[in-house]
Amino acid sequence: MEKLLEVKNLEVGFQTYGGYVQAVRGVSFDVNRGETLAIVGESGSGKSVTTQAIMKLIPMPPGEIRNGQILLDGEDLVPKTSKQMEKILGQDVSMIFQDPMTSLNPTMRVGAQITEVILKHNNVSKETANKKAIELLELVGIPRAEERVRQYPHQFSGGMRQRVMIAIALAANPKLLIADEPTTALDVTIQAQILELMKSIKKEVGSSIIFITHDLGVVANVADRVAVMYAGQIVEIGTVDEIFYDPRHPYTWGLMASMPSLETVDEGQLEAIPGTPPDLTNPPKGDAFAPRNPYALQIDYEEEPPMFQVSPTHFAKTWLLHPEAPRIDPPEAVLKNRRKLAGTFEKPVMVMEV
Amino acid sequence: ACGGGNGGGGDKAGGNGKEDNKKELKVNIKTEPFSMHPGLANDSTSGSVLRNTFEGLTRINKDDKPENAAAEKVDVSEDGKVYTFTIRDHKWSNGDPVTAQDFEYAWKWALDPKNQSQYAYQLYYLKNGQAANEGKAKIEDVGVKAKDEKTLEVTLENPTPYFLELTAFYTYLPVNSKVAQKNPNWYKNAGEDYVSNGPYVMDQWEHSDKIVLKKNDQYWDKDTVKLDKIDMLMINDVNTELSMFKKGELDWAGSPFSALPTDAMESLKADKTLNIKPIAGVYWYKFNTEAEPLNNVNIRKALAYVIDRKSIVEKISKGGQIPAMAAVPPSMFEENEKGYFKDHDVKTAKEYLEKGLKELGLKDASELPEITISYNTDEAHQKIAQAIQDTWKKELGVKTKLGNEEWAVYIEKLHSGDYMVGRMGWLGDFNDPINFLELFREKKGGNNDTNWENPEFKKLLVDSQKEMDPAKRSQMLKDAEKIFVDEMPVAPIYFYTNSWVQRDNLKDVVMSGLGDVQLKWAHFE
Amino acid sequence: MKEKLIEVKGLKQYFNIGSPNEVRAVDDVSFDIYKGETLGLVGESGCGKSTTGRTIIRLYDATDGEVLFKGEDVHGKKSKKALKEFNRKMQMIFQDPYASLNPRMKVADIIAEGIDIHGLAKSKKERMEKVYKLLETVGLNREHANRYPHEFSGGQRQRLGIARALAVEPDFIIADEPISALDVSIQAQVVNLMQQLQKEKGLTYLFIAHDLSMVKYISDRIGVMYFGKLVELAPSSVLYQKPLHPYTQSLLSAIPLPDPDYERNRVRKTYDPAVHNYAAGEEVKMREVAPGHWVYCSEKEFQQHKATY
Amino acid sequence: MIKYFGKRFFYMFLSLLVIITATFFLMRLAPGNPFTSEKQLPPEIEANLNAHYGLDQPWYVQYFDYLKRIATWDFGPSFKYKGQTVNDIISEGFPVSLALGIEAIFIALALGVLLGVLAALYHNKWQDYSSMIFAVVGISVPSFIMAALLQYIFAIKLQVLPVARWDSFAHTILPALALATTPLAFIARLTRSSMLEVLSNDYIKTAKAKGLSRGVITVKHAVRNAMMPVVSYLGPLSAGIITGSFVIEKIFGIPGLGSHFVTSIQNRDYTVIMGVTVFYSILLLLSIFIVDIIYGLIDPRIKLRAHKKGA
Amino acid sequence: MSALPNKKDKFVVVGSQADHAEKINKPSLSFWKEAWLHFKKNKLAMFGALLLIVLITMAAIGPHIVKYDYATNDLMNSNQPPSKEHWFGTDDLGRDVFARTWEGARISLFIGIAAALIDLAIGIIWGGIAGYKGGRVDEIMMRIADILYGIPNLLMIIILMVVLGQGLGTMILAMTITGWIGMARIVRGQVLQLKTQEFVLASRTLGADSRRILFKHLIPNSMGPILVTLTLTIPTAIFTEAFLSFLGLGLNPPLASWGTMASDGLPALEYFPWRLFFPATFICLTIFAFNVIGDGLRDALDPRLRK
Ligand SMILES: Nc1ncnc2c1ncn2[C@@H]1O[C@H](COP(=O)(O)OP(=O)(O)OP(=O)(O)O)[C@@H](O)[C@H]1O
Ligand SMILES: Nc1ncnc2c1ncn2[C@@H]1O[C@H](COP(=O)(O)OP(=O)(O)OP(=O)(O)O)[C@@H](O)[C@H]1O
Ligand SMILES: [Mg+2]
Ligand SMILES: [Mg+2]
Repeated sequence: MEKLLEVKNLEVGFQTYGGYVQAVRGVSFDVNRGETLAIVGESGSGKSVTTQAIMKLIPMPPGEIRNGQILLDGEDLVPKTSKQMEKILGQDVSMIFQDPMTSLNPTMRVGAQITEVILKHNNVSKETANKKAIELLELVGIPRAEERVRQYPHQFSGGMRQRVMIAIALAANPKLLIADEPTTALDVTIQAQILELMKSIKKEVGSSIIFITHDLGVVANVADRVAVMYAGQIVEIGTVDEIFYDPRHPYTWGLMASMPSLETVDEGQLEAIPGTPPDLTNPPKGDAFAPRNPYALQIDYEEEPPMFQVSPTHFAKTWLLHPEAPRIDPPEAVLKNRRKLAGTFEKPVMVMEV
Repeated sequence: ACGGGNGGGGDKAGGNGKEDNKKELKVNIKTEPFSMHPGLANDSTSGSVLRNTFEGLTRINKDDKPENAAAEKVDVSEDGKVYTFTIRDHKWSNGDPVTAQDFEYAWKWALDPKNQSQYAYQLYYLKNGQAANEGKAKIEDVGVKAKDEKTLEVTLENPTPYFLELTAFYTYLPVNSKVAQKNPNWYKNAGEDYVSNGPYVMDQWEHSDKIVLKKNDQYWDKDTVKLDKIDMLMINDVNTELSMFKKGELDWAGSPFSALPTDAMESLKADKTLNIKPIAGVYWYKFNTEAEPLNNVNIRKALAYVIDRKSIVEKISKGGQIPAMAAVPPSMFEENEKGYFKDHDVKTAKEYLEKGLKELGLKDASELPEITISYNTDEAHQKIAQAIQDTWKKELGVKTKLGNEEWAVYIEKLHSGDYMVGRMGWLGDFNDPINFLELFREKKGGNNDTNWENPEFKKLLVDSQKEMDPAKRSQMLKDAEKIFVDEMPVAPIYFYTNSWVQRDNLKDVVMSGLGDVQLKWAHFE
Repeated sequence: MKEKLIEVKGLKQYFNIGSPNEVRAVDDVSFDIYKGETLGLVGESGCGKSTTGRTIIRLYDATDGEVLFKGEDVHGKKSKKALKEFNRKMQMIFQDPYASLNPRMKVADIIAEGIDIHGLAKSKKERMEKVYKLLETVGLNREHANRYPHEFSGGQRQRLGIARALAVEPDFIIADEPISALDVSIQAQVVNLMQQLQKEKGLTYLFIAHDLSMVKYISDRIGVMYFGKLVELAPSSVLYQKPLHPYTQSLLSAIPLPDPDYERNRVRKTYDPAVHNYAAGEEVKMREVAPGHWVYCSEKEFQQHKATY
Repeated sequence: MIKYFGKRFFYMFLSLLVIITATFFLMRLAPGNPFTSEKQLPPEIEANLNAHYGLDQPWYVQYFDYLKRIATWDFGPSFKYKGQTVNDIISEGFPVSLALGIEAIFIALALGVLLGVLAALYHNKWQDYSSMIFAVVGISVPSFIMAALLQYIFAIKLQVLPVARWDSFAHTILPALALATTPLAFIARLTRSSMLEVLSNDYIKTAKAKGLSRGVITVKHAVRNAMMPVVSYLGPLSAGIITGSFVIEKIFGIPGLGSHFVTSIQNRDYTVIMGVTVFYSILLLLSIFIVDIIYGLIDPRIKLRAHKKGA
Repeated sequence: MSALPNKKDKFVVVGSQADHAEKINKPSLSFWKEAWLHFKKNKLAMFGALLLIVLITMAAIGPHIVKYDYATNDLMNSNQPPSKEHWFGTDDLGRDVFARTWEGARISLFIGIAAALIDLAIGIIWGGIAGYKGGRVDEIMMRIADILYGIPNLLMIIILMVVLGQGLGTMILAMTITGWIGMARIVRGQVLQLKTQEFVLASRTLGADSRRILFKHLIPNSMGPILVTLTLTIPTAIFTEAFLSFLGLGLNPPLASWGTMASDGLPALEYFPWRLFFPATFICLTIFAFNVIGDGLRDALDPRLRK
């Protein structure tokens, strides 16, 4: 598979009154053409910042991309000016935001908000753009699109607005679509519709998608690969099966275990992850997750773990995979689903980079 | 700053000077006149315009004396009660001849109660004038009669020695009866129906903005009139006015149309551009002679004597005003320039104070009730009040407080006697001392305000009215004034002056002793 | 039979009555809550779950119907004192942990607000003791008493909200989506705490949520709401195994589960209210298909359900 | 919609009635009367005058007579300016004030929005600081001082513009500037803060993500949405400005309506006071109404409906 | 892998540090402390605050540090330019402008603060009740405010000054008679927004009465906008006072306020500029100070802008 996006050792920080927030601390991953990468993780773990860095939408100041490369089709976006980014945004990369209620300009007709992108990136006439906008609305399943283009966002329901957002994102046939919690604000039935829509569109248009969510159910539904973030780092990344059926990082375990599944009948307690996320103004020494990790090793408190590779596609950043680490079984809830997956290495291999 | 301002003005003036005979005059009359109907006008602004657009029976000439104008000839009866005017052969601006009927019509119109003339009382000298105006007599019975086209017979209530002065006053101006009867609204705007018989006619009247006069081709003495056009602007702010003058946008700034900013006086004096002329007017402090402790004449005298008038006129009003130690302006009684007592006479004042205190049974001035000095809202009044307050406190130890009211409130307060000490300015309507004494004739007289009354004083005034010998009459009035100053129901502060600046080459603007200006003879050199 | 703590009978809550945009947020809903149980309430956004909860606790005055708490009408006329007493016995936990704590008050004052209002502490010291105890009950410590809400994480805040509710020692707690705004990893903390408290203090919960897996986990019985109406009510496992109302079925089929294989094969059912095809005049109401399993249906549907149960 | 307008007009009418009533009685409470002059009128004359203008009638008769007259848009004669009616005064003064006001509003709006937008776009940079210092200085200088200073500098010292009066376009520049300063500064600040708020909205992020240029985002997405507070400020402001400013008119000798506000009260020219007040209030109420309509035009979310009046 | 040093002993499970996990590391910052931190960063606002402190200090001590009294005339020394004797020169009655300036500062600041506080009190009560009660009550109360707002402000002030006579009290009354409306609207808007917030509902479910909710929850949380409005009301009042002085409706002399001094000095601009310069400068500086402080507060108190 061909790599569309490569993020290498990305570091993003914010200068705030409380100090310097190291929001993203050395994140590396890649996205292949036509695939969906889901990013999960706690609130504040740096999911949005990572993706906004890709689009260079981080407000600078107070933000800054301190380090790293963002290669889109081999071209580094980091040094680009905002003028140069204009050509890429909307055209090569586009984005859908969490809250459909506020992401559309309330005083502009829906149609105009779509045609705007088309006109910016394609050399077409207004009528063509209009036609395209109607087509797009039809594509995302909005009935009576010819009338709807002339309406304002407040005349649309939440789910419809999110569809409009998707239409906008798709308007210039982007290679990469970033969806930052596109369904969190919607209720389940509408969420299901939007997810289905995105999957079908991916098939049709062939874009790659980065999908941010903290709902593991959604991840299981949409993702080809999953990256788990914690405290500004990717702690585990692998295919969706690898993450769900053979997770290796204790934080991923915690996530899995804290969710009851519909089948769970037992009346026992849920496995909660105790404590609160670390303060990113001065991240703890060693493994940031250690203080909340029931399986934390002594070394976790002293040294940051390296990345270990468990399969060609599966990496995890925990000392537990070190050959010298004691063998530890994941919690019951994870064990229950664990499968032996093809391609898993005999022994994890320590790597420096993904 | 002064030099620069002057330089700017000079440049412009020079520029204007080049066109040899400039025929346009620009003055500022400050505000919209209340009315351009001679019978309705009741303010000096209206007067300033009317005086130049209409021709009365007489006109105050360059020597400050009434001379025949619309009247060619005046005959006075033996008893001084019947005046017969022969109207000059001349025309209204629309070509109609000016007739005796026009005068009769105008005066009766003003006296007719249904016409609401606020200045109708100026015509009360006519026989039955007051009665008619109050609805107690028929208008037909008023003592004015057009014997024929050219003869006007006027019968007076009393012999009035200054009647010819009065006929120059604007309430006595004629109105074209033909036009006025046809169009009762003739006076509301400039236009065809706004006809007058004076040196100029009103060409344009943009309310609250400007009035434009142009030379009247029908004027009987039109050869004397040199100016073609007079712009009378209405700019309320005196600083703006002066700035415009300095920049050459006006040819005249200051009195009588408007005023000069006091703060500018020193610099104007230094440039020697300031003109000053005493006029018939006095600025005084009225005492409410029924209010404790002002009911005591010695206290009143103490307060009056101690005032430092020289400082006030030199440092506050700055317009060359004359310290007033008498009631009647020096333009009428020359010797009043010195007055009846010494200015800022602290020693005498203290003596009077002692005496007054004793009479009141008080030991010390600090025991006197606090005196409130009232004035109507105005910077100059306020400053003078502060200065007097300061002097009273410093020299006499009298406690005072200031209270100001807006004009309409203030005047009512004064008229109703609801005050202790209050400032007032009094300007003569005609050139006669009676103007300044008459108002104190009766306690209940509308403008007395002081609650002061003196039978002797009253008798002298009443008698003077009938006295046909000017010298005797003058003496009687002087005697009255003496009583007045002795009783001190008012403390005179200063006699008014007109102060103004004008283009150097503007000549023959005639200013009467009353301070009025006539532009009939005005011209640029 | 268990003791009924709450009886909701024909509850209606309309907004903007009489105006063109009248909203029938709750439209003739009836159910009971037994002492010591947790009743879950699910449904899509805007179906009236919160309104039901808020009307029960008197934040809104019911348009119609009644709510009995221990047999006493909540909405009936009451003296101030009785009202206060009632306010003590019934409490609420809110959805948004950020909006539900007054940002200008210290944690101690937030938690003690109920204590102050009801005069439950005789001295300052006793008040603080209570606050400390409550903080410890919800797994926080005394030092937190002097801090401000914004210094806490979402999960901690939600626990503060619980502590505040517990301060007046209520019998019944309405939890309006207490975990929807929280991270998955934190949700469990709160749910665990709520369950633990229920056991310890014998609390009764009305648990509102749209995350069905969590609802199922915590509830004894579940009610499903659709457009202001309760359409199905059943013990939780029964509801998941035998959903009868088509809307319940659709809702269940829409929930994504954290299992990729399951997700790949999931078929979503859509709900179209037209399927009922109710005839005019047909009486549609809650009927008990099986013991404890109520469905909103017509007589015809009822027979069908019974037949296939 | 019709119901909405009906209700709005009813409230406007009610407000107007209250305003008229309040002014009517306040005015009568004020000591002094229109006929006071330095030389007191004989009482008979004064009574006569009072009778002529109906001032001798009981208050309720006067009040209802006045209401009746206003209903026919007849404000009556001026008590002071003989021969002029209040309608005359308004119809002569208002066009001048209106022209000056429009010029000032134009200046204030154009420059104010420009400064505000600049400041917001360059938040916390020198552009922001200098615009805001400019704005604060504009707000800090009382208009009478500003007017006098402008006049002094440009007309007297530099001699580039006329000192005063209302003649050519050159004459309008200084007064319009003086009149515009304060609103300009207010608009700049309003624009800035509402721009900042708008810029932090998600849809601006969306627009950026579309690859739109900064200019397009600013103009098409931000400014329009940021105009709401400006529009609502503009309503009452324009009513105030187009009816003239006493200060500016006095200092620049402009024959506008503004000077009548103050002088009519000082003159106790009852009919003029009432007329000017009613006229101003109508303008004010209308402008507030128009603002609400403009609101609806700018923001399609706001529906003009009878039962939900925008706060 | 072999690069790894032997750390065998480190690879033992020690588990989580639950204690540590619930700890809040950041120092406790109250809302106001944090706001202060933000405010401090705003140089302009800090400058304004400093300026205000200086002005207030001078108002307190200024009149005492010169030997001249603000009211004593000295006609012989009128209109003296600034000198060693008279630091700010003298006015046309020879009074020391320095002494008058600081005496005027007292009055102007007093007027400003008094008017603002009265606005605050009425505004909070009116707006708070209207917003909290809502519905009919709100409609009626706001209608009344609207109508008052419709009355031309200036006209009202002038008429009041005329009816009641001039003076400090009347002036403050005249300013506040419609001045509170702005505040009431702000408070109402805030209350409307806040009253549906969950923390208010929480308080209601706890049985709190309206008073408690209004004064414990709603008003404290509206403090930001209220404070900002307050800092902007003060300059408005100072301004209005100056304007009234210009109309000749100012205070009774010899009392000095900056407004009366400035309008006194205005005609002297060309000749004795110091008479205008000092009061005008201090009016501007004060208004400037309050404005930048207000702006600073707005930024510091608005969590949205703070983020
Ligand atoms: N503009 C900013 N200024 C300062 N800090 C910021 C800014 N934006 C983000 N951060 C910080 O960066 C960190 C990561 O934030 P981010 O928004 O990426 O989290 P997230 O994983 O998307 O969380 P969520 O699930 O809540 O959206 C957080 O600690 C946040 O406080
Ligand atoms: N105070 C109110 N005034 C008018 N309408 C209201 C009010 N409160 C709620 N509604 C309406 O009542 C309906 C039900 O709202 P409710 O908040 O109970 O839904 P919900 O099921 O809790 O939804 P969510 O899952 O989004 O919280 C909605 O359509 C809502 O718009
Ligand atoms: Mg995010
Ligand atoms: Mg809800």
